Amino acid sequence: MDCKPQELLIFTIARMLEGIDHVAVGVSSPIPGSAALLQRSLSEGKTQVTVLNSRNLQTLNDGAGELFDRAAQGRIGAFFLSGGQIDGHANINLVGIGDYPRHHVRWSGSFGSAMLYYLVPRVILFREEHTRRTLVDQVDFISAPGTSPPEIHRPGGPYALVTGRCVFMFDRKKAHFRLTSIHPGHSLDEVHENTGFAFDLADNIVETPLPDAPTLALLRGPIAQEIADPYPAFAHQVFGV
Amino acid sequence: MDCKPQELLIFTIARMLEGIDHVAVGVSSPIPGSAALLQRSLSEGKTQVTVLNSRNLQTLNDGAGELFDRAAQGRIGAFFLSGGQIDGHANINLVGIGDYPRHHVRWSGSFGSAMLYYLVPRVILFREEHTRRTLVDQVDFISAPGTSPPEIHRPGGPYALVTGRCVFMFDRKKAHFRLTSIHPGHSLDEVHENTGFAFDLADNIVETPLPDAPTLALLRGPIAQEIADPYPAFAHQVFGV
Amino acid sequence: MPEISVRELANRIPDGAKVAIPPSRSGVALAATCALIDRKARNLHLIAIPTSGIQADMLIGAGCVSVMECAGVTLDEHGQAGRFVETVKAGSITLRDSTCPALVSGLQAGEKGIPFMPMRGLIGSDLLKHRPDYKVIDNPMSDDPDPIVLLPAITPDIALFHAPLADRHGNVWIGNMRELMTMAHAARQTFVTVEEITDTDLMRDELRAPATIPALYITAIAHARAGSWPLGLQGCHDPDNEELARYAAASRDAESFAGWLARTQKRVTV
Amino acid sequence: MPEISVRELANRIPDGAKVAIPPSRSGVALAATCALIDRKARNLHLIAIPTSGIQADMLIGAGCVSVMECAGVTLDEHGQAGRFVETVKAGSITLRDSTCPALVSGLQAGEKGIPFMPMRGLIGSDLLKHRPDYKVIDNPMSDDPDPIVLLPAITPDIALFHAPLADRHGNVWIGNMRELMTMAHAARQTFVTVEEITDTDLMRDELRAPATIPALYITAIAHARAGSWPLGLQGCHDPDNEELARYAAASRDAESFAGWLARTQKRVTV
Repeated sequence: MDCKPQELLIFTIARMLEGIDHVAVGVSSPIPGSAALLQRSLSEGKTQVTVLNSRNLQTLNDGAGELFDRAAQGRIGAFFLSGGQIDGHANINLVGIGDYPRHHVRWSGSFGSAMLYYLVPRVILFREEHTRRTLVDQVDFISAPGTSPPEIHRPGGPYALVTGRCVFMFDRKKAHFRLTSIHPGHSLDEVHENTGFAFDLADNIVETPLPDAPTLALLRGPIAQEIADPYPAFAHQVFGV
Repeated sequence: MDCKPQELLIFTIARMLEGIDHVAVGVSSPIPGSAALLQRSLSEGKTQVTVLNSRNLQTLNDGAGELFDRAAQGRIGAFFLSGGQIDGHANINLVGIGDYPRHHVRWSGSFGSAMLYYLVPRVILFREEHTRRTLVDQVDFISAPGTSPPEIHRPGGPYALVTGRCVFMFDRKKAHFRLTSIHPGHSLDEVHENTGFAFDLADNIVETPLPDAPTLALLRGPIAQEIADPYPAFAHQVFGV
Repeated sequence: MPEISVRELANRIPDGAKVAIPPSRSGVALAATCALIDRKARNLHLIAIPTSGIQADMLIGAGCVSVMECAGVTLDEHGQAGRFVETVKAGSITLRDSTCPALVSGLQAGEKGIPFMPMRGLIGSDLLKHRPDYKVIDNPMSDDPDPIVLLPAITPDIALFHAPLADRHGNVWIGNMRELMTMAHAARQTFVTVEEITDTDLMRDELRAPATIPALYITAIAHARAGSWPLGLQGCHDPDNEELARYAAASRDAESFAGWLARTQKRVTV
Repeated sequence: MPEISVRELANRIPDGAKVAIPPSRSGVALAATCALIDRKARNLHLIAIPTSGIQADMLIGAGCVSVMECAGVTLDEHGQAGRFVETVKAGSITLRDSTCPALVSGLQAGEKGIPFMPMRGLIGSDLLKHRPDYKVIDNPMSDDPDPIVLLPAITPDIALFHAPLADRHGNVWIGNMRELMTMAHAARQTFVTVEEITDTDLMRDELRAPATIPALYITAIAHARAGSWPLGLQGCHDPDNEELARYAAASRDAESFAGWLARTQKRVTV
């Protein structure tokens, strides 16, 4: 069975959610959302999932603050963030390029990152575009820092960075990424060439594993239907539903 | 028409609520509650009333904190407090007599007084029993103080003290009560004899005015019906409804 | 959703737990309270949000409570809470007196996972003198001196209450009793008794969903019809004022209280 | 309850007002927004609770806004908010960038009448560097060093939103959009457009009352069917995604935006 790049990413992220009680998925996150739903199914419902702005995949009913309260209560085990820029210390920039506030490129804004990145134990950074434009040596604006000094209350932070080319795991003590797997069809040279920050190499860099046939069938069947609730266009484009 | 003592108290308190947009009435307050409803009627609805623990006279639906939030938002113009002891500086004691915590007399507790007394502009103290036991020189425990130093944020505080014998107005600058009216059938000597704190005398101490016949009819008719919602036993006992 | 018996629910509230309980008008789990007394619960730290009545009085009278945190314990129109008053006077429980909005704000801080919440008032009150955990700071937002009280977050081990309706997924409908939502959010575990259990998914019911606590916050539910008797439950049943008056009379001394309790334990199915 | 026209409602929001607006999924008053643009409102200080989309973009594009306080402005799946981005890059509005929970917490402080609310996070972010009104203190509840951010209370002059249903008394039913309740509590005045007005008293309707904003908090209501078009309204109508895509395309330059606005102003009855 031929596995699409999006399917590989979904499977890769889903494997990072093992053992998590409750995963929350923010806006504009169809691939992480699919991954969370896949993990929910693989765990037979042990992993609970909340997908923002869905009809049937969310349980928030106490206003715009409830998601953040849940994170602060320690009820959210994993969350996803991205960045217009992400740097080698896992700092993320959702604001713009150039000098604040008159950036020459301006994005939407920092949303919940400047709180969730600190409080959710396992934050998975996801950015499909893996170029020197997105993965930079130093972000122009820190929406949320990758690490904090020890006196800062920070039970959470970055766990991994998943891109269209590879997977980096994050070492919080060293504040450094470590390349652990490269997606099929991509190479270490290509990763080096397209990454603007320095990173470590795992002792044993593997090819990112593909989902097996039953998992792929699960993904293309029930999960595709579920993700069509918040992301109909994505479900149509990737899974044809 | 013969005016009952409770009716006089209701009318007396109602007159103190003139011009108030929103009056809140706490628990165990049938006479202040009746006064608020009378003023609502006399003002043709300009004075709004919230009576805690009623079915139809309250509009709280955001939890146990909403009343206090409203007070802090400046939405409540008048409120009522009482005290097991009230002293000459308008300090109130809702906790007990003797040394805390092993009082020899213990009451229910301070409820919302330690916040509402500071924030509601016109707090009317009401204690029907006017004796040296209730009106004391100094309370044994300050549930909430009558006045605060100037650096304390305190837009609210005591306005008057209404008892079964008389009306005292409170002078916040002097932190002192001033006797302004004595109820029919009571005397200045009697007030002196039964008051445990020193107080000033108004230049012109009057007899507390009785309600006129239409007001009394209003009270015994529609207001009696309304107060039977939160206080059925009181409405039955005083108004026979 | 684990649906359990009232007895099992009481068994899962351990001795020494910090238990948040609602005011007398907001879904008091009295059948579960009887079961707690029956299982001889000990050293409970009760936190009234923000006041209590017969529930705290019963638990105190039965020797289940070591710490009582509240803005008031009263039997309302039925008078004083006799066991509370006697026990406080005897000094045999630790009392943490406060004021209603401080308990609510502390719980909201717990809900928000923040260490404290500021509140106006309290300064100059003897309540503050006896609460070393309440701190006074100078408001950092003000240019002028502006002392303000900070209340520590309240994070109950357990929230315990009675509600009108739950569904098979474990969602609980609370109507207007919004404080129950805050309690469930702030507590580590939430145990609920309910009048009824429905097959409808309450979170998908447009009219009930906004007043429904999502199953995520609920640890377990027990079915207990009239589970707040003799107190009432908004929209379900009125208080049994005759029984409450009998309780108020009985609570005045230990012996009458014991008699009332024995009769009631027999009557309340757990 | 004063029931007024959408035009009159817009007239009562003065130039320079601090106006709180909800996120794109929660009752955005777009008919009223058109009326605001039509009356040439100026120098509005918009506070998104906590993000905005087409509403802020339209008001910014039409020159109505001088200060924008938000955690993000986006047209979601339709892409960037073109007028917002261009105006920020041109430096012609004052931007107060923040993060979602900070805006919600600030509003909750406004609701509670307290001067500030603490929040975890933010320290080490450049957001904090550009917000001198956010203060860092050492947590007074902690024995160890524990820096924490204090957010000043947000007290909007006006809350503006669209809801499914109001009654003749001025009570407004908001369903699951609870942030609208907080907005109404915190704001000095609250203006609401609604899909429908009912003769039933919503506060006496057991099922709707828990999700109803009491009339006490509502300044005025205007009837505006499809008043959030082209955005949707939970339980009432879906977003008009084709029109939103047209808007997203138009918002990329000033001229197309002006064209879209002219067409829309004609279509939206105010």
